[in-house]
Amino acid sequence: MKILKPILIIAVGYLLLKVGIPFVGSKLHPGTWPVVPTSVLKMYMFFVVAGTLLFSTFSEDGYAGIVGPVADIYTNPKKGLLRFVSIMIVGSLGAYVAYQYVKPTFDAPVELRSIHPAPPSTVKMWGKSYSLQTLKNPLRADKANFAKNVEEGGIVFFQNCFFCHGDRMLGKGPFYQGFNPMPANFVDVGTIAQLTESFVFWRIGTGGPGLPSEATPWLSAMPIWHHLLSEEQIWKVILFLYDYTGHSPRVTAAQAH
Amino acid sequence: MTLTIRRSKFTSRIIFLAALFYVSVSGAAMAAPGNAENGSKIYLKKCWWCHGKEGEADGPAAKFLIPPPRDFSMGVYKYTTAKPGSEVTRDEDLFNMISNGMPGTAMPSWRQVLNEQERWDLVAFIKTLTDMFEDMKDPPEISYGSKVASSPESIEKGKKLFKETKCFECHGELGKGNTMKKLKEDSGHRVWPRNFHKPWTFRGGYTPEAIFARISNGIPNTPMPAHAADKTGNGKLSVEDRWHVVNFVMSLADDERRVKDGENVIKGQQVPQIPKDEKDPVWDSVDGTAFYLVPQIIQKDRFFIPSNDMVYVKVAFTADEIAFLVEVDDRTKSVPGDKIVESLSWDGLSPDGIAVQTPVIIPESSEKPYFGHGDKAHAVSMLYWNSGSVDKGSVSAILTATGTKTREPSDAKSAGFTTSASYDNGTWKVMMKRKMITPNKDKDTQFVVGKYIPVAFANWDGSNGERGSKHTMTTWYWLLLKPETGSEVVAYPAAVFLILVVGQFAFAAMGRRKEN
Amino acid sequence: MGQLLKIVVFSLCVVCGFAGYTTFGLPLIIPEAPPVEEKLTGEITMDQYIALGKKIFEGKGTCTLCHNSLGRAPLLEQVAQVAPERLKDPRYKGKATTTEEYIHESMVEPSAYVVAGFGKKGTNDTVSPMPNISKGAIGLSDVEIGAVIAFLQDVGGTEVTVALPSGDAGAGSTEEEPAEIKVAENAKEAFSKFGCDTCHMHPLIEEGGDMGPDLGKVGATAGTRKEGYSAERFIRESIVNPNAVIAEGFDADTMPDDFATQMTVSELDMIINAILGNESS
Amino acid sequence: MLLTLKRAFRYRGAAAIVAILVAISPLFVYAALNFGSSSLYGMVSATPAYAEEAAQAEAPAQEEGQDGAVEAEDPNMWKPLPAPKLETKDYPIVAGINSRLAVWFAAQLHLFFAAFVLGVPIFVWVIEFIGVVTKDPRYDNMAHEFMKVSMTGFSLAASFGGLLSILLVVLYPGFMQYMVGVFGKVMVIYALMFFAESFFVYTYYYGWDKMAEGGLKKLHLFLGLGLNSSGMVLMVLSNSWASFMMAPSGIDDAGVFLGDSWAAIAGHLWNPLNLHRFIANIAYGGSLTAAYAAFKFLTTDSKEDRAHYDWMGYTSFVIAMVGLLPLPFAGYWLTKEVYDYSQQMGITLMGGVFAWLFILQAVLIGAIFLSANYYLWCSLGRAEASKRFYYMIQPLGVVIVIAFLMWFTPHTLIMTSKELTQIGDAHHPLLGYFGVMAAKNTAVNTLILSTFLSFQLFRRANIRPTGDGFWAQYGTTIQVALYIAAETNIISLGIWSYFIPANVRIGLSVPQVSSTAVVLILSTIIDTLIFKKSADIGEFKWGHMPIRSQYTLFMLAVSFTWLMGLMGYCRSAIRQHWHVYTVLRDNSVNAFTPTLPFAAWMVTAIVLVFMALVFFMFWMPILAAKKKEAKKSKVAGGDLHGVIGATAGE
Repeated sequence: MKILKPILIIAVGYLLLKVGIPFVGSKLHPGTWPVVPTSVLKMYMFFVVAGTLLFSTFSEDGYAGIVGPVADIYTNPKKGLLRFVSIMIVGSLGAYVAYQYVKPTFDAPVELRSIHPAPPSTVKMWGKSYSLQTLKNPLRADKANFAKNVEEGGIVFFQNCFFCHGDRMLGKGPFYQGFNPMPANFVDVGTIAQLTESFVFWRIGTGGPGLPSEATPWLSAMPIWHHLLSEEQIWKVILFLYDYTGHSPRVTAAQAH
Repeated sequence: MTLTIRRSKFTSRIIFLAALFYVSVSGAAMAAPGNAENGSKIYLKKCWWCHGKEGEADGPAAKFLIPPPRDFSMGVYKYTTAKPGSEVTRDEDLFNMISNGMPGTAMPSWRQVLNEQERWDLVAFIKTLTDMFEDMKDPPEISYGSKVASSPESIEKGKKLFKETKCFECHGELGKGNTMKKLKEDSGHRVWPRNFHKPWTFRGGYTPEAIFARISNGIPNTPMPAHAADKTGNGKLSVEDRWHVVNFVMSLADDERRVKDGENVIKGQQVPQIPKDEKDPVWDSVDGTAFYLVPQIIQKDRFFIPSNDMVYVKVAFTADEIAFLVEVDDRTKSVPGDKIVESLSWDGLSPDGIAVQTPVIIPESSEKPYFGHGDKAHAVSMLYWNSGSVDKGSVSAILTATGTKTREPSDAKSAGFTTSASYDNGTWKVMMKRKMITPNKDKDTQFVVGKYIPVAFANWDGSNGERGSKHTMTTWYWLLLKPETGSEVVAYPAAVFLILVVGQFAFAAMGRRKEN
Repeated sequence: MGQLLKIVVFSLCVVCGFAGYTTFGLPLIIPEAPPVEEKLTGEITMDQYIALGKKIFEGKGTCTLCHNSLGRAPLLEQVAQVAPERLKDPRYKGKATTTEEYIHESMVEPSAYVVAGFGKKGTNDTVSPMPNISKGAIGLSDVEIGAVIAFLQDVGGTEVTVALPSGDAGAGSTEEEPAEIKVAENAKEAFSKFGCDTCHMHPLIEEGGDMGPDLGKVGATAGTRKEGYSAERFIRESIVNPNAVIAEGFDADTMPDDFATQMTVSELDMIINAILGNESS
Repeated sequence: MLLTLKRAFRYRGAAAIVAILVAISPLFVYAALNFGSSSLYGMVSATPAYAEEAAQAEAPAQEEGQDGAVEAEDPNMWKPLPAPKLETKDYPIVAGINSRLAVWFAAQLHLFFAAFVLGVPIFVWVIEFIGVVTKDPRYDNMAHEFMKVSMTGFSLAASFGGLLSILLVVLYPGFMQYMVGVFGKVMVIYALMFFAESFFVYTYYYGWDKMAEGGLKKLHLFLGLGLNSSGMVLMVLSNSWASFMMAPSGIDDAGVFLGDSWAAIAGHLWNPLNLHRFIANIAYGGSLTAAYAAFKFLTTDSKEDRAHYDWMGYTSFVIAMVGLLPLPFAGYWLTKEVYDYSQQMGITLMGGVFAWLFILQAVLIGAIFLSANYYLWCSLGRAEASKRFYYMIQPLGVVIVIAFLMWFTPHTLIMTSKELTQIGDAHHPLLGYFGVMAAKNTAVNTLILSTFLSFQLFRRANIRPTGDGFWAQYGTTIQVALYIAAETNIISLGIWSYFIPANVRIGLSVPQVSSTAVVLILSTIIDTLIFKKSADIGEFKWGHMPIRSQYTLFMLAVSFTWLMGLMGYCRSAIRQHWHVYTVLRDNSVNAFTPTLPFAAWMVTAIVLVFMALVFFMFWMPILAAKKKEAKKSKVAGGDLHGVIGATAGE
């Protein structure tokens, strides 16, 4: 029964994605069960099935081994009952899938937000214009006062930002649970480690309402910090964030010059 | 012969397991002596921001936190499992607090960030910040005696003891923390008693043992007294009694009103008759959803020290009307003019308030109004109620806002807007009722069945100094007024089934013809 | 044929599969509509106001005639930053106390502070050659002056303190602004349009400057200045290519050399005629 | 194949000419421009402002009978105009056509055909050259047939090009006026080059049979060279307009042309675009001719024809793969330059509105790789002896699928709120790692290595080394070691790059790519060493391919076409509402950025039209051939076995 092997491979693949990944993930982040989101899982499975079928049917033997039994069920006059049953099973499966799509649910609609949306070329804060393309953190060059600036940045952080982003910088401050999107996790390699300081400056300065629409500005609870902090304070916080997490900011060619 | 061999194998396995257990336990014990010097380095990177460089609870963040960070220079710890009467807490307690954090406070769990040795290093360093530990040996653990399993009788006994010991004076008749006293910590900071219906907010953990230790040792530095009986046993609780109280407290947990992960849609339910008030039994048949409340820390004036943490909402509707039932656990019924509540309140007394916010135009795409009061292009409609005052009674209004500063009333009468509210033992229940469709289409939300309607809430606890921009709130969640299930639930699957079955039979027939 | 049909159907399925996946399998992001371009009507934003200031600075205000890299007048990119120092300078004679007031003052009362080296000749930097730009040929309105100040503050990287004009004023001035630069109808208009009055004197100019030769007098001698050139040709050349012949006592590179691209033929002719003394009105 | 190449080296002279001509084609443009600047000057130079006014019947000046304009002898006296500020009314609406979509349609179809007819002659010429070197008529025939297929493409490309320029002039006059102001000279050269190309293409194709022998054949080869060179120049010139629109150069902030055409051409993105399109054209041409061969394979009953078209399909397939493998890296270069040019544009491209487009692209490329591998695996069936490799296919497939899953894992995961809370973070602790560039680089290198391994397995399907030389004994072991070392290197670099700053991380893709390249090159060389002396084991039968394998060739061609259309939309749409980025704004009513599904269906519609035309294109030579059927002497078929040695290893 050559057909069993691909079925087995697909089943193992499914289990790995459904249980294996969350299991490993739960070891990395205790207390969570990081499932593969359904949207991704569907695509994964599509290609697992497609790939398995491909490498099982490249040879004539393999092809016959898989198509043969299926064709047999549909055409062998001796297998009338089996044919009937399998046709019913396939039909019921289809009906089940259709039902999943039309059944009434209270699942919230899926909303997508772009985590790193495109920044504008210039941004206005404190009545001034900043060109994000070339903007650099002016305090980074000040090596003599670096430690002092970092500490002052930390104080700004703990008096303003920490309530959401948390003292572990994991985006889990005392009030994080009430917010969606969750506050940014700065330790993660996917956030500030990917960004230039000018990008971070823009995100802090203009907050949630300053986001373009693909990043759902109506949901973000990030305050418009240039209403509450000074330019220098924001640059200090940025120094602190990179220093505390050990990440270094990205530098574009325009900024390097 | 075989039998003995098997047995000896079994014994050796037991011995092996025991040895393993011993090694791991003693390993943990051996890890205990931390390196204070290394601890100091970690402290100055991660901890001082709240606890202060010298451990005097005066870090930059400290003034924004209630409960305040622990003052290590005092050496007094609130959550201790040391034997009653000990002058200091156990190292293990310090270690556990660092490892697990304290729910409901700004202290997080450091397990993910610091390894075990580092946490012990911190314990060692923290102990050097006071002279309390200098001549003290690590005190012995409290004796838990023989634990009494929970049973209706035990709970009943616990309830009786709860009354006799006058726990209700602070924790309220039903244990919701609706105090009759104004409570302070020794440091002068305000403190509210725990609400036993939400044991997941217990700072020292939610296990019978932890609660037992709390009852026994009290919470040092706060009005919570120790209840462990001394040798004479007068006026205090015996070990067994304490277990009864533990069982009683544990029995109060109300998981129904706990925020459930990922549940962010209010299940609006169609009812034959709109409930007439917040106590209408119709509400019992409607599912509720709980959401976290967070303080308004986004715009001036920012607010950091909330007392209410959660809102529980039910929505019922008929063809014409819609009713929101909003429940908030609030320790005080703040109605200005009420002398008793005025004496309990912090930072003056203003009315308690609740607001429900929905967009005026229900969005078709993901674009919504800004969650805080909408924005210029997207107005929001708010159903607002507050407890008013003793003289004038409660206040209610429908408002339309396009930003925090642009808020104007809409016509409540033509919208058929009414409210009714009651306060019972630590919980406000407020019902707001409105017509589904109102004449003011550009000011009021027109509720539609079957659409996902963004919804958000705000709450003011008047005795906690909450007024104006100082309040708690939620971001956008959803309200779905559940439509009656239509025929498509049957029709589509049936059609798919038919197509597949007929198609397959046709395919089979074709295949056979080919073969022939 | 059967094979061909199969291939066509197969290809069709593949393409439609891709498009279907795009439509149903990926989240839909609706790109933002193009940003609205500055339309100066009624309410305007500070950005638009600053943009207007830039437009005036480079166009109608004729500021760049002198405030450019040729060193005819101080560069203004940094003016907002240095203003506080200037206010403290003992040579300062005005009444301004803030940057905004200072810039405003230097536009309407240029001699209140003269940057060292940029004064009228012989006045020891006490009198500025700059005209009052709220009067005369340039004649900016208050709203327009405000826009220029906002622009200068923005360029200087300092806070823009200018208040936005109230709706009516903003709309009124800005609507006429683009139409402002129109072809001069007579020599007098032409003189003021191209700012000749800033440096030159002429009977048609009410209050001229003295950084360049007196145009009332050059007509008489123009025909003799250059071998083989008629008076008319010489003046034409002097306007189109000012550095060809430099009059005694004046510096080269002072007069802008781009009038050729700015003047219409008729304007050029009118000016030449006026200098030649052929036009008297 | 390598042996063929070795023989080719004897024709060093000819090879050098090719190399030099390809290399100097940009220089040629440069020279032509300088030539143009003196002779074409008068044709397109902008008019001085005041002279223009004089021409517009400036009343007083003319009345006085004066020639108002000062003689325009001094070139420094005129200045070109800045970019116009177009308004909605400046865009004519002709017959209610949506001008955006009309131009999109024409441009994309033009590009499809143009890419095809630029790509095909490149390898036609190479195959013809191999034919001359090996003196094997089958190569010459195949090259001729490829050319035959693409001939209809030439006129279609030209027709759509004409349609495109008419549409642009009619529907976007303001924009075209500005572009002519900057590129006027270049456009004239372009037109001239087009005549050159037409000349070469017709002489090359129609002179094929007449110039078959001796010195004439060399002349014919030279014509082919001319065809490719002029095609190359045409491509780089039109690329310069496209790259100018994205990253303008040679103009000032206001869009005033500074007078140096070369500066306008050699913009920031010009060369990355040139390389990307050059490689893609080869791959694209290969995939379409493969589809042609598959089409013929499926529609013929003759065994000999099947063998011929199987071989032709295989060759085209290999050509497509040779283009496809380096394509991702050319794409990286282009993207990197986009980032360097403008961070805003870069993030719009990768993280903003278009972020999902790259997931879609990943899915398509994955589909292409999967089909390619499947074709190679099916190819094993041509040789009985290949069964000894079958055991490797399944693990190889698993690796490819896993690498592919990593490759298209999106950075932003779509999750329901329940999943979000289960995961506990917006970033997934495992899948989050797959969303970033480090994982993508690792995955794509692994994909390429696996595909190449499939290819190498096929090459040795029915041969074994003979003799006891060092390479025959240990060569395979060394190859295995190479693969393992490279893959280890790729994976460990991929993992390491999570622990280092982003700036350094970007640089790590270079050693990863180098690992892949080293395997590709060394392993090929070792192969020739191993099989210096080899013997056939079992039979090798061209035409012995299952029907389903031919469908993968269609899958390849269709996916490639669709992908090209999609990326064309992407490259063009990141300018958003600009004709020329930051300089000339698109103020027409159609200045919207289409959504992805909209673009997808638009591309689908265009591809369907294209495919209809392609089937027509395939049909034409068949029609022509049917008439000649009777006279035709059969060259195809016969003993094809010798050919295997040339293409499938020796």
